[in-house]
Amino acid sequence: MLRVSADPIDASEALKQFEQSAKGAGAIVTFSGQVRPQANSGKVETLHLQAYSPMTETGIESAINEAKIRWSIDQICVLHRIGDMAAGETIVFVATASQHRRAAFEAADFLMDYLKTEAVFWKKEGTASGDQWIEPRADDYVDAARWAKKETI
Amino acid sequence: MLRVSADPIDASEALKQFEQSAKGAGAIVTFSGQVRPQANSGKVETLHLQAYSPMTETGIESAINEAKIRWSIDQICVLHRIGDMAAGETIVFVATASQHRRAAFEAADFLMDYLKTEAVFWKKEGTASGDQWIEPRADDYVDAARWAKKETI
Amino acid sequence: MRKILYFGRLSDITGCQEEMLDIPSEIETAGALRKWLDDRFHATGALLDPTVRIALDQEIIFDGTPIQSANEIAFMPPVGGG
Amino acid sequence: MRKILYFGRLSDITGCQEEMLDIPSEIETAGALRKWLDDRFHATGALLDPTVRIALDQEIIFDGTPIQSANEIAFMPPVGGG
Repeated sequence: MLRVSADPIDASEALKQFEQSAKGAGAIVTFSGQVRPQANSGKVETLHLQAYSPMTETGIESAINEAKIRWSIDQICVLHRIGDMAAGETIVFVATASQHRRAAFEAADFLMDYLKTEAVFWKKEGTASGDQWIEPRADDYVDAARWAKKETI
Repeated sequence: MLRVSADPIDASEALKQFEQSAKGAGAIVTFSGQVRPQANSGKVETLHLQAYSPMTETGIESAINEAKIRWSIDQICVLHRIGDMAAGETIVFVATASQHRRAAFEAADFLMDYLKTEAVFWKKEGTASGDQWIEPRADDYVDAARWAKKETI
Repeated sequence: MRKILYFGRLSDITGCQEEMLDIPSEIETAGALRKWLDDRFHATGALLDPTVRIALDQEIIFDGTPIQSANEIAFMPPVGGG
Repeated sequence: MRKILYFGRLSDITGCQEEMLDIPSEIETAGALRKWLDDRFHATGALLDPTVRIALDQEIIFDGTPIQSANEIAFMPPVGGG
């Protein structure tokens, strides 16, 4: 399941629904990311997330399919928010279900690295001292390189 | 936070509470494990989980502290069920919160390996053909060895 | 007329996130379009930065790719969500 | 009288999960207690298995450890939750 939307994400509710759809899987891993409250240039007032549909969705679908090829995964859910949001709000939720806990962990980890460095989004942080576009950090690229996958977009 | 109890675990509710206590962390990883519906000897009717309190709790607390030393972690929650439960019910819930997603992933992964191979629990699966005590699989010990930690119990 | 999109930090330079544009017929490749637009916006190289990728009709292409058949051309600085 | 606990699969052999026991004074170490109990339950080595660890008052010890001061002695086959 994939949803890219300006609607708020309720991670707890998303997990409840995912548990229903993943019944019998045995192991469920979730990741939720919140808008950080603090930027280098001060307190974050808003975060703006831009997508390029349907390229954004197509790319994430490819990553989901690749995760299903690489690991023995029963279910995957990716929710990603776009538009304007406030500090502390959930920007991304990923859930994976598998018979094997390592597969569930690795697939979730892989999907997050994809979302951070390859998914077609642009982020702008608004602080009291102005707006700033945020691009992936060197660390994010190092994390993503662990999977040594070909570029999918 | 640590709870070892015969009360059912609601992972969705646990995540909701954890999000409150981990406000501002940025990255939350959860693992939930359900009683598998199928054993080698047939359909699982019940799972019985035995603990040895307070040794069980003391050991898990040590693992939580070790995770906090190894990774930059804001909050950890471990819920583990004991007593009798049915297939599909949640047996364990682990949540980690950090500023950094890799730290949150690794700490949750580490805690699950601890719970699977070192935490003081014993498990008995009940199927139509009888009861069987379940001990960790070779895979579980291999997973746990990744952290190359000294025995904590 | 083609639809041109400027994502992320590029829209701060171009002053718009998208526009409909008549591209002169001598601008035949993605690379030539980069240069032409960079001049037009006085972007002093912002559109020439190799980390800025170009998509024709939602497909990433190289600078040598002909642009004649494209309806929608997007300029994409480094992406990243989450 | 000491409290003796048999966890996991061991309780299937001993028929109980715990019991209060008078341990003869000549049984001085954890290792000696293993042997004495294994005989007592006709456990044919189940209690001697090196994967079965012994805890004195909730602390894992070795076979050579004296048991005189312990109130509670637990026999623990391989552990694992989750």
